[in-house]
Parts: sequence; structure tokens; C-alpha cells
Amino acid sequence: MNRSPDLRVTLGPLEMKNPVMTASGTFGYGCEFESLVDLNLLGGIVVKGLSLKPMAGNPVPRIAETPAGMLNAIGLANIGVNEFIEKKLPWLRGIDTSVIVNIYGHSTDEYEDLAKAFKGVEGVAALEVNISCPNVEMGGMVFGKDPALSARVTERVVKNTDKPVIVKLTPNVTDIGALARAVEESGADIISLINTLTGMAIDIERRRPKLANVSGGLSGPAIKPVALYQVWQAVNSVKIPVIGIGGIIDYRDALEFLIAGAKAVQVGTANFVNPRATMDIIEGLKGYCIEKGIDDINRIIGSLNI
Amino acid sequence: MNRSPDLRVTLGPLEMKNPVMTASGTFGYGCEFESLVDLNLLGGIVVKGLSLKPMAGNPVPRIAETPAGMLNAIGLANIGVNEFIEKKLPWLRGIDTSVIVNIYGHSTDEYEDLAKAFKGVEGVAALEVNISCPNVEMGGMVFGKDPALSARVTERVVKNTDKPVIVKLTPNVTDIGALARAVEESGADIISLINTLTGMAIDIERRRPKLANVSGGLSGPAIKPVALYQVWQAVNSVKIPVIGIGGIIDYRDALEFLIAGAKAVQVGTANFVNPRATMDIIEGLKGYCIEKGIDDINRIIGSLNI
Amino acid sequence: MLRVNEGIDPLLRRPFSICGTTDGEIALILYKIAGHGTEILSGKKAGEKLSVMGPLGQGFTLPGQNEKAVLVAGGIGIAPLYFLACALKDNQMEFMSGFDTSGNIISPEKIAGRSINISIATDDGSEGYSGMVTGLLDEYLDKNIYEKDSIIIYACGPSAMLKKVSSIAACREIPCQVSMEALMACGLGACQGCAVKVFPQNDLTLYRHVCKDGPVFPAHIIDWGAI
Amino acid sequence: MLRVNEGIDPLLRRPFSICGTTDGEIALILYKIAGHGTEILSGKKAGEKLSVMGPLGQGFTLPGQNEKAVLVAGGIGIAPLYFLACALKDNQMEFMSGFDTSGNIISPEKIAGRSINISIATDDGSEGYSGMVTGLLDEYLDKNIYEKDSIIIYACGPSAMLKKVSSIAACREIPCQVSMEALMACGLGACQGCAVKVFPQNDLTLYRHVCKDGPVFPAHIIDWGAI
Ligand SMILES: Cc1cc2nc3c(=O)[nH]c(=O)nc-3n(C[C@H](O)[C@H](O)[C@H](O)COP(=O)(O)OP(=O)(O)OC[C@H]3O[C@@H](n4cnc5c(N)ncnc54)[C@H](O)[C@@H]3O)c2cc1C
Ligand SMILES: Cc1cc2nc3c(=O)[nH]c(=O)nc-3n(C[C@H](O)[C@H](O)[C@H](O)COP(=O)(O)OP(=O)(O)OC[C@H]3O[C@@H](n4cnc5c(N)ncnc54)[C@H](O)[C@@H]3O)c2cc1C
Ligand SMILES: Cc1cc2nc3c(=O)[nH]c(=O)nc-3n(C[C@H](O)[C@H](O)[C@H](O)COP(=O)(O)O)c2cc1C
Ligand SMILES: Cc1cc2nc3c(=O)[nH]c(=O)nc-3n(C[C@H](O)[C@H](O)[C@H](O)COP(=O)(O)O)c2cc1C
Ligand code: FES
Ligand code: FES
Repeated sequence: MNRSPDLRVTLGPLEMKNPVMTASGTFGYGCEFESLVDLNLLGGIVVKGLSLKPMAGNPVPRIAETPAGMLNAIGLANIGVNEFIEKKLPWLRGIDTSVIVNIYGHSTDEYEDLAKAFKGVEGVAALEVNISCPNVEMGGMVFGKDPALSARVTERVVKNTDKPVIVKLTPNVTDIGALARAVEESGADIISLINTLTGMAIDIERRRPKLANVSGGLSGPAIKPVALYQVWQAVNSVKIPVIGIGGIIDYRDALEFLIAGAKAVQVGTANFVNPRATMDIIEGLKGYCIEKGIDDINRIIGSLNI
Repeated sequence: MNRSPDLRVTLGPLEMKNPVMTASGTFGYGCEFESLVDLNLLGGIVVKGLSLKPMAGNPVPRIAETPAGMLNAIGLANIGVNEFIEKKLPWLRGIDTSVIVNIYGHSTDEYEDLAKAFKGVEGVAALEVNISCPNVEMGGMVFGKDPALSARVTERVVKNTDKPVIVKLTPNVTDIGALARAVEESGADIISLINTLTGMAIDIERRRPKLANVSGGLSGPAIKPVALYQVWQAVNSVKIPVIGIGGIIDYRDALEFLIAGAKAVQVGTANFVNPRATMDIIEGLKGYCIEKGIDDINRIIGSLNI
Repeated sequence: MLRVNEGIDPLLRRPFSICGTTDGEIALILYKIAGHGTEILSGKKAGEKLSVMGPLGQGFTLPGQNEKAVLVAGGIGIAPLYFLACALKDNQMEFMSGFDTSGNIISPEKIAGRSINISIATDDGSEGYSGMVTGLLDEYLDKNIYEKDSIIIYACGPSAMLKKVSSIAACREIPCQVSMEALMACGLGACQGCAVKVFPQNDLTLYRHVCKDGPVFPAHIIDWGAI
Repeated sequence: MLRVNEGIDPLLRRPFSICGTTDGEIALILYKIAGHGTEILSGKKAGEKLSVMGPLGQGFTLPGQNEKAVLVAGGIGIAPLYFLACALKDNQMEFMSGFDTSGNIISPEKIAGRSINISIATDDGSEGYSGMVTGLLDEYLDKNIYEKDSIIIYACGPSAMLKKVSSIAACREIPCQVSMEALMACGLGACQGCAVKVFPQNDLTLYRHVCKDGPVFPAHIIDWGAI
């Protein structure tokens, strides 16, 4: 069997030409990688997290390297939803891929407003709701750490959008299964995970945190085992499709997530190391299928033997 | 200033000649490293977790390498508390270091019995209570994930021992501060953290988990940023001393934890990579103090500038 | 236990057999590229220094005066057997070694000085006996059936092969020592990562550690059903 | 952006300046050992291939016909300035460079063909001007005070030095371009990791990105108070 295998996947209401997307915040608004990546080959592009108003982000330093990973405290710097729709989206519409918009708010109202902002807007394949940010209503507690709060945000977004809703979960919780179920019950179409693990690093010469923000989010290969475990837990907790994220740098990593049951994957930090990582992963998945005589990638998804 | 700096630290009722210990499960019962390490130089040796009865442990494979880390699912294989006291402890008494016994039970009663087993037993500087194991009373839920359960175990151990009690926390929780406070309130003398992060790895050729136990505990440099963050959170949540653990391989890593406020550190996975890691770290700390003109290591502890 | 790289990639040491010594000083290590670690190793240049911890664990017990040693190797498993062979006289042993194909035959005699006569089996029949080395073993034992009391088998190779050799030895009631493989972390008997299941003994322990109690075990104590 | 190693140690690429080209083909990179990545780099042999992404971002704007370029380098900051100098005529520029001590002086002219006259300052006075290169700059500007309209400063070095140069330029109302350093991840303006604070502009953005908008910025837009 040497035919090109079928890589198409269906995640509830979302159809993609292959299961490989970029992860939010690691691929800008897509255009930054245009000269290096054939964006038309990608399963999807998830853009940088958008808020209602533009945000400047945190003080610097915002990043620090760690063993097989990195910490970031970008502080969700972004151009805001209006400028995105006006200046970035028209260009993105010209790309033959699923453009997914990552949104975050500081209150349930803001999430609702963000959902409404994309109502009827063309060229957006789905909304990805980032619930890992501090909730101003609750004095800074993070939405995504509490199943009830996560459910409330999900509901508000689902009610106010005409697009498939992906809810992106934080791994910094005791019971990821409970969170996944809460979000499923509130109407999410898809779950994606993991966002970054909270971490910290200290400069021993100056005895100061390496990040101006003190703590930040850990991403990269270091977190892959944690991500894979949580994705597998989520897959076993809900019926809706799950997108696997965390530490994927090559097609072998992507396969681990697909075998564990993720219907698709997102590639984050790897884009910094190898800007063509997503393309290489798609090629690698094809090669693996051909080598194993598998004609449809869906035969791999969830094929873990326990 | 070229005098040897004072490395002694006091953790509540526990005094140690320096802040560097081995982490439970990574240094056997001490004797395994005798030919490679001068055990008398160490601040402390924490032995492999002991249960009431000997345990054979999990099926193999029990370990898997991951980026900058490893997964283990040893399954707490150990010789049991009686054989330890009869066969290992007499030899350990001959070593000039603080011998700390790590214990774990499957019910609060078992924890109580373990505490009693060491009552009046000489040559044990402290008990370290591992609450990261499944609780049979509660149908497998892990003690250490629930503040109330953790508190109950702590109380039972504290009531039934004449030794300082260290409670070792799991990082797989939403709010490490709440856990630390619960344990402090129930009488723990010291807190140690982190135990391993739950993770998983898949063999893509055989499409099977790399560990027979499916999931396991992630340790090594990969988890250092998460460990450091949680240690810093714990330090800011309680008044009792905190021992930092997680991904420490050299003196620079150890310093990060001390600067963040840990009174001492434990070195785990690094013992596999460099069996003399603990000795090297002690030397490195000395060198750092001399270079910076610091005569007492306690001046470094908690010296983080924010 | 060899540290293939300073730094964290890969993190853990890799276990290797000592395949020869010169003047009790230089240990020759023979390896095949199995993955990331051995690939890095293959890029090392002569003269580079690596951190080695060893020798560790229990080696083969040498045969008695009148015992004939039958050495059965599978692939890279030839490494420790070659070291054993160096300690034996030519007429005291029979060395057989299996490979998948002629291109992958490892001839360690090219590395050390001595030349040893090795019967080759290849899975694809491209050289020597056609089939698995266990077939060659069976054949040899059939021919030398009356010698059985004075034969002792030494085997090293993939687990499946060891299992087969072990069952052949058990059937024929021939003593057999196997050198086992396992993933390892500490190499010192401390982490319990390299456990291998054995038949329950008096002391009830169900696992032995390849790094410390092994890698060589009497074949009959291993619980082959668990492998 | 240079990938110093395949694999994950270190994970991220490292930013380097192009310090020269030969036939528009070979980019010379000059580096000093700052930590883990550059240490690995220093172990690379001639002929080894590394993955490079670039050139990226915005370089120096060349001086106008009648402008005199004053190049101020601090330590390894000499790398991009040397490249700039190659594009200028000798009589069109004044090149000054500061180092901590004579032993650490970097002479890039030894690498490429052309020899350029560079005034040296050392912090410990072991060679050339005794003190920081900003002192040398002050001295030069004092002497050439009437030329100020036609002077343009180009600076690259540690942030503290750039801050000083920038304030000298501001006081004397001399245009100044600085090449900034920052920790980087993507190098493409996508991750927003390499942000540098600028004075609020009409569009309200408070940060610019060293990798894409820079590394060269007009000194007056940078919010030096935040550095
Ligand atoms: C006691 C002992 C002696 C050995 N002696 C030799 C020797 O002399 N020469 C030699 O070439 N090899 C020997 N091995 C095997 C060698 O240790 C492995 O091939 C090596 O660790 C693989 O490392 P890697 O990073 O290249 O592979 P990885 O990328 O880690 O793994 C690649 C593949 O090899 C398998 N593997 C990894 N580690 C081991 C291991 N410890 N044992 C068995 N399979 C493993 C993995 O399951 C995987 O399928 C020995 C193993 C043991 C336990
Ligand atoms: C636009 C630009 C151009 C550069 N050009 C050159 C050049 O031509 N030659 C050269 O030698 N160096 C140059 N640098 C600096 C170089 O990138 C760093 O020295 C290098 O990344 C350090 O890597 P490391 O792994 O050795 O150090 P690490 O171990 O990562 O860090 C060691 C120390 O260096 C500092 N550091 C790390 N990365 C950077 C960085 N990107 N910028 C500033 N400080 C850093 C850290 O804060 C730390 O104190 C340039 C930097 C930038 C931003
Ligand atoms: C620099 C950076 C910025 C990020 N920004 C966002 C963001 O805006 N919204 C979001 O949901 N996740 C964000 N993330 C998280 C990633 O999308 C991803 O979940 C995480 O990095 C784990 O994947 P990785 O290990 O492949 O990077 C960001 C990650 C990084 C490294
Ligand atoms: C092989 C192995 C066995 C372990 N066994 C125990 C144990 O018995 N009891 C315990 O409390 N922690 C155990 N741990 C956890 C370590 O003590 C330590 O908390 C963890 O590995 C993080 O530190 P490190 O990154 O330095 O290894 C074990 C860890 C490893 C790797
Ligand atoms: S490798 Fe640790 S016990 Fe054998
Ligand atoms: S390095 Fe990513 S935006 Fe500059």
C-alpha cells in the first residue's frame, strides 16, 4: 500500500483536512510564519488569544528556558478582537485551512461579548475558549480551575455563538476528568488540553525570578508525559472529541496523543525550535501510516492496547 | 573570606549538618550507594517508602525515559517495616547523617501502625509521610489530593510518634497552598514537596503504554520549574519549614529552591544520572557561599528578591 | 552503566556489557544502534571520555572442569558471551550465534586479539544455519545427547530467544544461565526499575533486579510466563 | 536564530548577529561563551552544519551622504557593528569599542579581510582608553562638537551601556540607533517574548519586538526607565 493515506478527521461539527494544528500563542496570527510554512497544508491554525480590548502584556523578561521546556508569562499580549477581525482575518480567509480563534475574558460577560463579536463572521472555523486566565469577578481565581465556573463560561459562549466551541483546559487541577465532564455537560463541542503547567525559575546570581511576572507557564517536551496522561484521562471521561496539546515536537509525539485517543493535536513550542514542525509532523504521520499499511488515520486514533 | 561556610540548617525539631538529602525511592536503603558516596557527608538519607508488609511492586516495565525526565511506576516495592528495622537500620545507625524513614499506608489505620512501629526506635531522625498513594478506604482516591484526608493522616501519625513528622505532598492538585495549610494545622513539623507529577508515555510501534501500569510518576529536570513554583507557594502558605524536591541535579538547582525559601532539598532522579550528585551539590553550595562571601547558608534561604 | 552524554539528553545512563579487557584496564564495549542513546554514542570519536559506572551485578559462573560450555548468542547479545569465551579454552566450549541476516553479523574477534570459532545462524538463511540460533542449539544438543550431564548453556539475547533457550534447557534438564535485559535507571539495585519476575522463593520476593542480582540468572528461577 | 543542537538540550534557538558575508553566501557569526548554548557552540568543528533561520528583523539604517557614523560597541556587541562598518567608508565613520580587559578584546578584522581602525576602551585600563566606552564617546563628541548635526550614533552592547549611550545622544540631540538584546523564542514576532518597552505611540502599543521590529531601534523611542 503506497497510496497517500486519508488524514481527514472530524471533530463533532469541525472537519479538518488533517489532525495537525498550531497551538495558540505560538504561531502569532499565522502571517508571521508565512515565509517559512505552507499554511495551506495545515489542519488548522489557532491564533494568539484575543481579548475584547488590545493588551500590552506583562513586563519583561517574559520567557525563560528550562530543561526541555520553556516558561512564558507573555500576559496575553494581543491586538484585540476588533483589529483582528479588520486586519488579520481577511488575509487568513485566503488560506485553505481551519482558522480557529482563541478567546479569553476576565469575566463571564467578557466571554459572552467575545463570542458575540464573532457571530456571523466568516472564515472562523471554531472558537477555542481559554479558561486559564484570572477571573476578575472572583478576585483573580482562575476560571478553568473550578468545574462550576468553567461550566458557566462554556454555557455563555455556546449560547452566543454560531460556531463550534472548543474549551481549552488547564492542567493545574486535581481532577481533569471532572473538569472535562463539566465542560461537556455545558455544551462544549470539543475539548482541547493541556494549556501550560504553572512553573517558576530563579536566577541564582541576582536571586530574582527569571520572569518579571515571577511565575509562568511551562511548555515544551518536558510536559509531554503530563499532557498525554491528562489527554488520556479526558478521552476516558467524555464523549466529545478531544484535541491533544503539550510537548509535541515530532510526528512520534503526535502519534502518542492520537493513539491515546485525541482526534487532533496542536503544536506549540516546537514552532520556535523548528518553524516547519507542523509540516514535518504531517509528513511523518503520512509516512507512519504508509509504513504500517494504514489507509485512514482514524484507525490509529484511540487504538491504544492496554 | 575563604573559611568553609556554615551549612547547618534547622527544620523545626530536625537539625541537619547541611541541607542536602536523598529523595525517597531513589537511594534505596542507603547501602546500595555505599561504595560510591561518602554517606557521612550527606545532610540526610531518606529511605525507600516502607509499608507494613513487604510489597513486590508493579509488573514490568516499571520505568520509561522522557524528555529531561523519567516515568516510574515501581509500585512502592519494599521490604516492609520489620525487615527494615531488623536488617537495614542497624547498619544505617553507623552513618553520621540524619536517617529519615518514608512511610505509606493504604488506610489511616495503617499510617498509625507505621508510626507506632518506629516509636522508641533509635537512629531515625524523622518520619516522612508519603500521602500520595491510593486510599483503600476511599476506593482508591489518593489521600494527598484532598486536604481533609491529608489532615487526618497527619494527625494520626503525629499522635502516635515521638519523631519529627515531615508530610510529603503531591503536586497533582489545584491548590498546593490549601494542602500545605491543612497539613500544618494538623501538626506536621515539616512539609516536603514535590512528589512526582502523574504522566504517561506510549510506545508507538506496539501502541501500548510504555509502563505496564499505564501511568506513572514523572521526575527529573523536566519537572523542576513546577516543583520550584509549588515550593515557593508552600513557603508562602505556611510557617513550618519546607523541604524542596524535584528535578535538582546540581548545586544551581538546589540554590533555586533554597533562595525560594526551602530550608533543605532532596535529590532524587539525579542519583541515577550521577550517583555522587548529592556530594557534588554540597561542594557546589560551599563554593557558591565562598564566592559570594556568605558565611552561613541560612542567609541564602528565602532571599528571593521580588 | 554508561553516560552517553553530559547534560540531560538523554537523561539516564545506558547499561552495556563489558566485552573484553586489555591488561585489566580497558573495557571494550560493543554496541548496536537501538535508539537515541546509542546513536549519540556512535558519533563519539576515539579518545573522547565518557563516565562509566561498573562493573556491576553478577556475571556468568564459569563451568566446572569437565563441563562443556555452550554459548548461545542472539544479535548484540554476543557481547558478554564473547567476554566469557575469552575466559574459556577452545575445546571447553561451543559458541553459536544468531543474527537476522548476514549483513548484521557481529564478529567481535576482529576487535580483540583472539580468534574464536563461532557457528552462525541467520534468520533469513543468508549465512550459516538457516533459522534461529535456538534451532542450531537443538541440533547440537541432539548430536551430543549423551554428554548432557556435562553440558552447561550460557545465553544472552532478546527475551523471546532467552525464553526459548530456557525451555530447551529445561526440557533436556541441562543447567542454563541467561543474561537478561531490562530498562535501567540506577544500576545499583536502588530504584527497583529493572525488576524481573522470578518464581516465588521462601522469602516471598517475586522480583529480582537485573542490575544487581543479575544480569545473569539461572534460567529456571525466571518466571518466563511474565515475559 | 541559530539552533545550536539537534534535540532538546538546549531547546530554543539562540539569536546571533550576522557579522559579515562573503559573496553574499557565507554569514560569519561571532560569539562569546555566555552560557550553555554558546558553550556547546564553541565545541562545534569547522564544517559541521547547523540550522539557521534568518536574516530576521530590521538592521541599521545607513547614514546619509554627509553624515558621520559613530559606532559604539560594548563587548560582543561589536559583531553587528562590524558588519555595519563593512558597508561604510573609512573616512565616513569613527569606531569605538569597549571591553572589560585587554585579554577579552575581540578583533573581528582578523576574521574577515578588511582592517578597520577601532579605538579601544577597557574598564580596567589595561589597553587604550581607561574606562567605559561611553567615556570615549563623550570625549569624541566634545572634540567634534560643531559637527553634531552631521553625526549619527550606532550602538550595540549590554542594556546598561545602551541606556548610557542613548542618554548621551539625547542630551546632545544626536540621532542614535541602538541594537537591543532580549531573550527570544520564535524570532518571528509571533511569541511576543522579546518585547521591549517603548514610549506609548498613537496606536497605544507599549511594546516592540526585538526580533521583528528590531533589534535596531531609534534610541529615543525606547522607554529606558523600564530597562
Ligand atoms: C545488562 C545489559 C547489558 C547490555 N549490554 C549491551 C551491549 O553490550 N551492547 C549493546 O549494544 N547493548 C547492550 N544492552 C542493551 C543496551 O543497553 C540498549 O540497547 C540501550 O540502552 C538502548 O539505548 P538507546 O538510547 O539507544 O535506545 P532507546 O531510544 O532508549 O530505546 C530504543 C529501543 O531499545 C530498547 N531498550 C532501551 N534500553 C534497553 C535496555 N536497557 N535493555 C534492552 N532494551 C532496551 C527500548 O525498549 C527501545 O525499543 C545491554 C542491556 C542490559 C540490560
Ligand atoms: C539580536 C541579537 C543579536 C545577538 N548577536 C550576538 C552575536 O553576534 N554574538 C554573540 O556572542 N551574542 C549575540 N547575542 C547574544 C546571544 O544571543 C546570547 O549570548 C546567547 O543567546 C546566550 O546563549 P547561552 O545558551 O550561551 O546562554 P544562557 O545559558 O541561555 O544564558 C547565559 C546568560 O546570557 C544571557 N542571555 C541569554 N540569551 C540572551 C539573549 N538572547 N540576549 C542577551 N542575553 C542573553 C542570560 O540572561 C544569562 O545571563 C545577540 C542577542 C540578540 C538578541
Ligand atoms: C509563548 C506562548 C504563548 C501562549 N499563549 C497562549 C494563548 O494566548 N492562549 C492559549 O490558550 N494558550 C497559549 N499558550 C499555550 C499553548 O497554546 C499550549 O497550550 C502550550 O504551550 C502547550 O503546548 P506546547 O508544549 O506544544 O507548547 C501559549 C504558549 C506559549 C509557549
Ligand atoms: C524510581 C523512583 C521511586 C520513588 N519512590 C518513592 C517512594 O517510595 N516514596 C516517596 O515518597 N517518593 C518516591 N519517589 C519520588 C521522589 O522521592 C521525588 O519526590 C521525585 O522523584 C521528584 O524528585 P526528582 O525530580 O529529584 O527525582 C520516587 C521517585 C523515583 C524516580
Ligand atoms: S536499575 Fe535500579 S534497581 Fe536495577
Ligand atoms: S522572539 Fe518571539 S516575538 Fe520576538
